[in-house]
Amino acid sequence: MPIMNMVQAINLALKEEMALDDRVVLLGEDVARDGGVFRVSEGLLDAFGPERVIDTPLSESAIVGAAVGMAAYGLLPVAEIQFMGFIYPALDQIFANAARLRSRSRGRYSAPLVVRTPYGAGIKAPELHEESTEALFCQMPGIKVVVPSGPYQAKGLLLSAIRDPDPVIFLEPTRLYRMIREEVPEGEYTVPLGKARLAREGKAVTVIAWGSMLERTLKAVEGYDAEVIDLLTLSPFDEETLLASVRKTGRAVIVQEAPLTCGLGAELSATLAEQAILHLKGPILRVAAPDVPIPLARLVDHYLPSVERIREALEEILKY
Amino acid sequence: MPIMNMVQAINLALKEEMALDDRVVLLGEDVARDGGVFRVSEGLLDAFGPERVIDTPLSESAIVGAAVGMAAYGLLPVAEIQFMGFIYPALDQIFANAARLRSRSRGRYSAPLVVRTPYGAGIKAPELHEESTEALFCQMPGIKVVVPSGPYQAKGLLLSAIRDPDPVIFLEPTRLYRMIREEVPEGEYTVPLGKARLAREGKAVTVIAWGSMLERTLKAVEGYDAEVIDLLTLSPFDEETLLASVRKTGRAVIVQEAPLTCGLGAELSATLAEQAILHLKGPILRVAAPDVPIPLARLVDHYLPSVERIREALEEILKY
Amino acid sequence: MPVNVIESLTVKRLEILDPQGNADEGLLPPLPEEEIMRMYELLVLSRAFDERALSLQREGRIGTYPSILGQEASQVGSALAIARGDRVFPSFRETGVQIALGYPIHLLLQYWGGDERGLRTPDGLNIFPICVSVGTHLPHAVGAALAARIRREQCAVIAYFGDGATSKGDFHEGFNMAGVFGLPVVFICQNNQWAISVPVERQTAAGTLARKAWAYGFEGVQVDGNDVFAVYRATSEALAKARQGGGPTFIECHTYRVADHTTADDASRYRSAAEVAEWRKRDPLLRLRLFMERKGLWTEEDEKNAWQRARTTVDDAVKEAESAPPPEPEELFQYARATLSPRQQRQLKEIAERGVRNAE
Amino acid sequence: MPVNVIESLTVKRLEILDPQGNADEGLLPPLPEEEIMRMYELLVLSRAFDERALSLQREGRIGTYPSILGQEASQVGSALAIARGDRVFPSFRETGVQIALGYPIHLLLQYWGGDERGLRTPDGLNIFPICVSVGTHLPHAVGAALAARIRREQCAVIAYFGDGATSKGDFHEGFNMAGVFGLPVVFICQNNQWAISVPVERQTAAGTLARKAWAYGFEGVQVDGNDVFAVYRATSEALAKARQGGGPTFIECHTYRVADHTTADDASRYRSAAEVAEWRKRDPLLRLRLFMERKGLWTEEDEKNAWQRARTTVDDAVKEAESAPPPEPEELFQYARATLSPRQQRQLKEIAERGVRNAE
Ligand SMILES: Cc1ncc(C[n+]2csc(CCOP(=O)(O)OP(=O)(O)O)c2C)c(N)n1
Ligand SMILES: Cc1ncc(C[n+]2csc(CCOP(=O)(O)OP(=O)(O)O)c2C)c(N)n1
Ligand SMILES: [Mg+2]
Ligand SMILES: [Mg+2]
Repeated sequence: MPIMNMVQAINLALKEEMALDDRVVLLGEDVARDGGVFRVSEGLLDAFGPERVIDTPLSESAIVGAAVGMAAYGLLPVAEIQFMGFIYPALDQIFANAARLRSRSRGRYSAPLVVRTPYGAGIKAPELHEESTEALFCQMPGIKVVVPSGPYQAKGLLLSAIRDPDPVIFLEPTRLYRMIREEVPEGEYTVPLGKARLAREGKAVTVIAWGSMLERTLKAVEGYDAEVIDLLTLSPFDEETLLASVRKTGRAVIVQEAPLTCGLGAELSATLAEQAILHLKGPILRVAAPDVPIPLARLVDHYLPSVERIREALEEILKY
Repeated sequence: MPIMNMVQAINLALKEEMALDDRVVLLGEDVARDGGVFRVSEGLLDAFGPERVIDTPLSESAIVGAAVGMAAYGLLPVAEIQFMGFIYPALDQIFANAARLRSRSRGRYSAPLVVRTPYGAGIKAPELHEESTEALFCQMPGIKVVVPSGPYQAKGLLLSAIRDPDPVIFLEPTRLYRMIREEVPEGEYTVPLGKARLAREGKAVTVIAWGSMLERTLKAVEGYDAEVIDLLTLSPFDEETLLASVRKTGRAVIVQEAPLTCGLGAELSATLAEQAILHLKGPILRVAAPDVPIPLARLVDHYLPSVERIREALEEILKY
Repeated sequence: MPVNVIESLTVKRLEILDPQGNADEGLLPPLPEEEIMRMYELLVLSRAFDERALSLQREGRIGTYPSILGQEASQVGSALAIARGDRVFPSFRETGVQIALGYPIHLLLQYWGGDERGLRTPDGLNIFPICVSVGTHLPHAVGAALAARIRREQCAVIAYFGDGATSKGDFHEGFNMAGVFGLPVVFICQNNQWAISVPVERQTAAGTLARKAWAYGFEGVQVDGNDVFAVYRATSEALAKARQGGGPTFIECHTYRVADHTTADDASRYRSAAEVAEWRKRDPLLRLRLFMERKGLWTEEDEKNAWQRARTTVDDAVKEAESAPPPEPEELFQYARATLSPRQQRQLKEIAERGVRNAE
Repeated sequence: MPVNVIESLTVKRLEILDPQGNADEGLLPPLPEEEIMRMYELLVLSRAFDERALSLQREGRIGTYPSILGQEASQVGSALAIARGDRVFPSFRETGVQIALGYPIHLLLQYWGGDERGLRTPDGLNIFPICVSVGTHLPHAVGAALAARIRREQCAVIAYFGDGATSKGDFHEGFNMAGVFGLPVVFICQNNQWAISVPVERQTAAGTLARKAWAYGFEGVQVDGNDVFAVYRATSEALAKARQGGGPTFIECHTYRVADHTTADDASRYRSAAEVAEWRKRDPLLRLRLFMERKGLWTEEDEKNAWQRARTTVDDAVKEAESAPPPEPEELFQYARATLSPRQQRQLKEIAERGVRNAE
């Protein structure tokens, strides 16, 4: 089985799915000729031509808006937004339109599109290149939100996302793009949406993470009897797996890259506080970035949750 | 003391503050000639002229964007977005710019602006006229979010918001605009940002609500020994008051108009689960709308948290 | 600045039928007489619907409603140029377009009555749901046109919006993308001179809206929007050009919103009665009727009958709409997602049980 | 369609100094000789900075950097037309503007080195922080102009952006608002032909960018962006017009991005070496140097000295930037809000303590 990084795995997923289903079309800034600023769509223009791999003007709102119209009329568009910080101009199209087209048209139309975007910190880039505001999307009924944590998951989840009948926001942890290499099967396999993955079994504490925080979490739990859940789909998230694990371990730590307040960790914690509180031995801890705008490169290490901070949370919770 | 409704109280606040401080300027769609579609700015064009009460083109992004530039260069703009569902095109300006200008310029510039918008359901209006996506804003460090629950609070909070050195999103529960009438002093008084209000004292359970849900909550708790907290400022919210109350009562119910998942209720619950769990006798309950797009008028009663549903939550929590 | 002129651009205006019902025969579109009479009947039906909707609103039987009074020619004239396979993207003030295209009238009433079941376009009609968020549907139209091209479907796309919408970012991004890709889209702006209380001169400093198309590399044309022949002709030609690969066209229908913005508005707060009266004289129905009378196609009797038929049609639709059973709480969830999450399933169950309990 | 022309619009182009250094004396702006030499020195300083920044990036001493090579005349020429009280809104590729206006060079290096302390414009200079989110600063410029008018401040506002930015909704909404209110803003687009890998012909189907201004009711003019006199003259006139209440102007500087988009880009993937070579011949520095030589203002010796001075200035700035103490973790919170919330205070305390612990 070929060994590859996440960029290659995503590229492979796109290539295979485009070959399989001619409704799949890519669009975005610099995705065609240039192959995407991270080279995720490299080679696809040559393979599928300019009608299916489309360089657009610099118009995030119209990229997503056009994808809505394309999806409504028979295509399966995969739109790329160059960095997550540039998805904000498209939020209106996502929230007011993509997320509701099925509902607004009472099922006559739907928007089976994917919006892919590099996400998260740690690549030493200027402002708005390192956002992790995934929770914005998780509060919008009607869209799904997915974050792979490695190449294998990335390919399988992207195939599921493209095939999903509803809009999916597919967030690619930029820091992991070339960090992790692993075996990725060629040919078809999918990782289902809505299911978390037990990344590590344990009995003393449940640690929940996603995206690039999973990697840090796995480092941090070394030496602890910790169960680690890789969330994978953030919306709708896999309540069942979370609850089962926390009911077993009695302790929960949530690790999130985003600032603490109103991040997805809040929802996970609230869900546990609502449905598993009687099993809990202590507080539900969140390890998160502070409530400040994400800084530039030189301060980012102070900002991001570190292995050390995750360990401190483990130490603290294990006191209960 | 004059008795007035919330529309009148907000109008009064604007009028008084504009008279007091000539840096205060209103802008938005139909705010001048028409006095605003809810008549919130009625009479202000006549009082202060077209340079200070500005009808803009239909451009939400530029309304907020222009307010950023105005605020950076010496004015205190109060921008109106006609309905909360039309703030989505301005999210980029709010998230990527207003919320960060102080940080991006390392304090050289700031954005002391207010974005007012009618918010919430129950006025029988078409899609996007009844949104309650306040949590979107609460996760953005750098902006404040305020929701009055009645005329008195509305005036005092708006004055604080206009005087605040940072951007404030001021959400006006449309359903309450003309529902509640109460005494509102003329002349200056402020209600501080960041402080919740004890709307009712009690010992058996703490119920937290804001905006139009406060009114329902107060009805629902009749006959119960419930403490009711009116949050008023959603970001930064008043942790201290919440924690003190819940540590006292040992039970918490959060009532939110927005869909359950990733609403502000999640953060409140997570905060309690982190800092007060050892005082809790049972789960932290959330009463919220379901995770679906808000429907049109004929289904809205099925959608919104009702007095009955709040009571059921009280009954449930009191079993512990 | 004494320098070289490197570009010259012009904007044209099309007028065929004047307020007195005189037509420029050279420009008259080649419509059979029955088509002209059908056109008029649809104008009447649109107005009959509009009148009825306004009175239903006053009686509290539907919610807020935006009248199309005065804009019927822009709507019916353009709609009749649309072919079956074309894709239509309306804003919220296109009742006349919807009616002319055969959107069931009772569904319109259900929608304006606060029941989203009215938003489901019947199969076979390609009309997007009403778009309330001003201008956001223009990129959808562009995407639909891109899809048509990629899928080799011989159709055009048509999008409707108001003068206010021309100030929105999505207008710009959509127009620009249509221009860059040379897509088969016809953009129709009903410049009815007002966006709620903001007159078009405060919406933009451009002398015409039509000229805005040049900013995107395609042609914009102004038509007399109260002249059903001009609207029909311009739209037909633009759609034909689009279907033949000639790219997008922008049509500015110069018309007027005679009524309040919606039933929740009071236009007397911000505009003069004289201005409204002036525009009432340019009534789009009257001038077609005068034309037909002059041609011997139409009598007093025909007029009475046409109104009679229209009112009966609307009456029937009102009955149908009002006899629809109330929406069930399940309807909340039915189209939220293709498949409900476990959490949504729990919520549905709870709400459905409560509904039953309340009904008991 | 045989109809009436109701509008005719034209777009002009201004050129003064040709690639051989010949100037149209009738159009030459009335600049004293020292001013012309200062102009040239600033062009040299901008280029010296640019070269140095590129090599610092290669050495890993700063992060990703966007070169201005080839655009120096558009930047310096326009910047020199700006008066003290004017307000400047740059995008991310305006190093030449910043340098010409006196923004401290070491701060630029700190910023591109990943230290936000470089974003603090010194008091007295009215330059907004670099805007990374393409086009979002245009409405800010409009707001600043509105503020100036309301506060009766006699100044103009100038905003810079690229050809790619013309596709953004905020470009449109900002331009339109400036037109409606007739505000004192000068919009300068450096049309450097590329937005990363997208050539301007795929960015818009409009023949010029300048014509886009007509869509908003004000004038757009194209200038040869490699001609520092043309840029200077057009900008001066537009700023003067703005200050005198004449409203906005749009200036399209027709120029070229000779280098890669940024140091993270490889332009050879998407454009031909021949095209780049063609534009290298139109070097903006060279033509001013030739002009000065021809006028007897400039010698080989002057040239050497100018470069020497520029390099020394940049060297000093590099030293200053690199000797700045690293930012403290407290910096994260310092400008997050005017007053920290209790929660933020706790977070600050925790992070500061951790910082100290890690340092021990
Ligand atoms: C994005 C957005 N902002 C504001 C509104 C509120 N609103 C509804 S209609 C309207 C005016 C629209 O004017 P125009 O585009 O000219 O259409 P018309 O009403 O004249 O048909 C406004 C401001 C809205 N629906 N959407
Ligand atoms: C809203 C937004 N989308 C995408 C990007 C990524 N990006 C940075 S520069 C650039 C191209 C800008 O082109 P242009 O406006 O012509 O300016 P230039 O780089 O040529 O100076 C893109 C797409 C961004 N910074 N902001
Ligand atoms: Mg209008
Ligand atoms: Mg460019």
